[in-house]
Amino acid sequence: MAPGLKDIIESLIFVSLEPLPLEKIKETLSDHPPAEVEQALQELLQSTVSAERGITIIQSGGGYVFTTRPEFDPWVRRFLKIDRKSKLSSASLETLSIVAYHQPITLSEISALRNVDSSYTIKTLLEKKLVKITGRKKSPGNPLIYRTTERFLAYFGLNSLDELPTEEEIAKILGEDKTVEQAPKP
Amino acid sequence: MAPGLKDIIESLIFVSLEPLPLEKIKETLSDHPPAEVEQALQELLQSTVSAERGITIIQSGGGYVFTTRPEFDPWVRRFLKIDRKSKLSSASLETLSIVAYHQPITLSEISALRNVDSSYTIKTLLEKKLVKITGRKKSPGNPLIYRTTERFLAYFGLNSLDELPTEEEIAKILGEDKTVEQAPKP
Amino acid sequence: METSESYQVRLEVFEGPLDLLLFLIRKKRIDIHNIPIAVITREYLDYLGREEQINLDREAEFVLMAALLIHIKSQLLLPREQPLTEGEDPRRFLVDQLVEFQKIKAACSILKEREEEQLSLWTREVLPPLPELGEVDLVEVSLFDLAETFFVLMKRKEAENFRVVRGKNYSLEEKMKEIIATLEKESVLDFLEYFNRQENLEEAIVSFFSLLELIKARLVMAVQERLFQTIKVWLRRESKARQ
Repeated sequence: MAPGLKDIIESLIFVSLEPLPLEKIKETLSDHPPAEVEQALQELLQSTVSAERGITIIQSGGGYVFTTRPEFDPWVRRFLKIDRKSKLSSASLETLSIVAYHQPITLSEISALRNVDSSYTIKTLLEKKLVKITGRKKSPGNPLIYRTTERFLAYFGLNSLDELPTEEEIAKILGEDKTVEQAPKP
Repeated sequence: MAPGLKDIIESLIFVSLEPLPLEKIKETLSDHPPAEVEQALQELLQSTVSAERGITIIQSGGGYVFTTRPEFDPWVRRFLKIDRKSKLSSASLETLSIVAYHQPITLSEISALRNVDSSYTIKTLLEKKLVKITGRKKSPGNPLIYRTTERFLAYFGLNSLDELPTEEEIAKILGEDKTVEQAPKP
Repeated sequence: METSESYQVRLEVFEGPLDLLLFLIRKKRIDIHNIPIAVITREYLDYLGREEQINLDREAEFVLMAALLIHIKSQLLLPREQPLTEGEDPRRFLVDQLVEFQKIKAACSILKEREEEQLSLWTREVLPPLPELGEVDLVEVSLFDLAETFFVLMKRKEAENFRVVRGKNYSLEEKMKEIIATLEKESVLDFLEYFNRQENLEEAIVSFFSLLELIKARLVMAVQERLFQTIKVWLRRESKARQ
């Protein structure tokens, strides 16, 4: 492996504000064999994670990005004078999951699944760039269709839509609910 | 020294929007004796510098800040260029939207609409194959006329230009909030 | 209409009718595939009466669901010659909807945990100044600064007493394109150095006016790190000039 390749990759990940995909690293380091780049990246990740320092590199949103380690959250918040990062409202989360699992989807389909008019929520999600309009459906009225964005993935620390909770995970949660509820039965 | 103090400081320097002055570190870590904080900072600096990795901490502008090591500048620059190239600038997006909605259109018509000479942005869009030249206008000077491409449609998930969002649709998505906000105004 | 306040303040209320129905089904330990419509309708209407538990912005939707429940109940009460087959069950549509919604809610609870984890990780909001590319404390220069620099330069050029080559026409438009192309390639251009590269005075003057045009059109930005230092020219990232 070329000396310093690992360090070059570290500097690239550092200057990228968004998660840096492997492809872009390879493109930038096109004068090195892709396999070498990949190996250097792996070494970098290993050494960064095992160093257990204040900052680390995580894989999220289909790329690599520097973040602080979770245990330092209280100090970071104290320093930035931020009480709490605002979370998505349950309406937003619900709408977002529907888009994630049913994409491409139209607004009226979302509203039908929730049984609730979702135009305001979808607007909020558009503004947060967690969903995007990607075209129109071939159906009467040609309604706009929505999909989740890269930012959506990064927001939940997912690398692709394949990493969304699976049927089994969902079934497990539903099953647990049942056992809890059935517990008091004689 | 409290364990992890060094790592806490590292995370603070990392998230700080500006070079982080020692005073501010002490302020955030006020439950630790200032001398300990200073010692931890020194240790952090030493270990970061001696690690000779891709990123390092320097003292600049009255505080401490993470930067990439200067010897990686050539790669960082190469990366930033690639990164920038793959994104549409807001100027390009503006020009593209004008072509999309006003096609067929000439360069001088675009420039007139944007109040800006758009020859450079149209060139970028031609390179990205999002617009194409489709002939000349039968008017003085016979200027070239531009249209969007098939790739443009694919990029935005459209089947035809008729499917571009209409003014009313955009107003409906984005405007509703405005009326709510403007309502209380005198 | 959902409003941001309504769901921030009332986190524990039922966002929509399906929320409430699911809650009742669980509370009563009802099999979602075989809902006793009469019981659930009564419970539902009960909750609707206690307004504080529902999101009032959604009142119409809650009422609509009540109407649907009553309609289903009436259908089930209709005397029939033959028992209903599964496909004809008037509850079918509602059950399908509830089953799907229940899955979404479960997925939400998993995503909520992931959100929590991610929120404790902090990334940077801005890039630190990058070496060389860094725009630390740059000041935008006025046309006056630019002109002053230019004339100082011209004097120097004259002193060099170089031969003026005639015969080539330098157009403003070509020059503007050339400057932009150079900036595209090199990202930053040193004003003095660029002028020194020009073949002759005429070309230098055309270059100067091209630069003025580009600045006027807000396509490029001229900056000076400190007064009386060389001026650097950058492409404006967002070259728009809105009125």
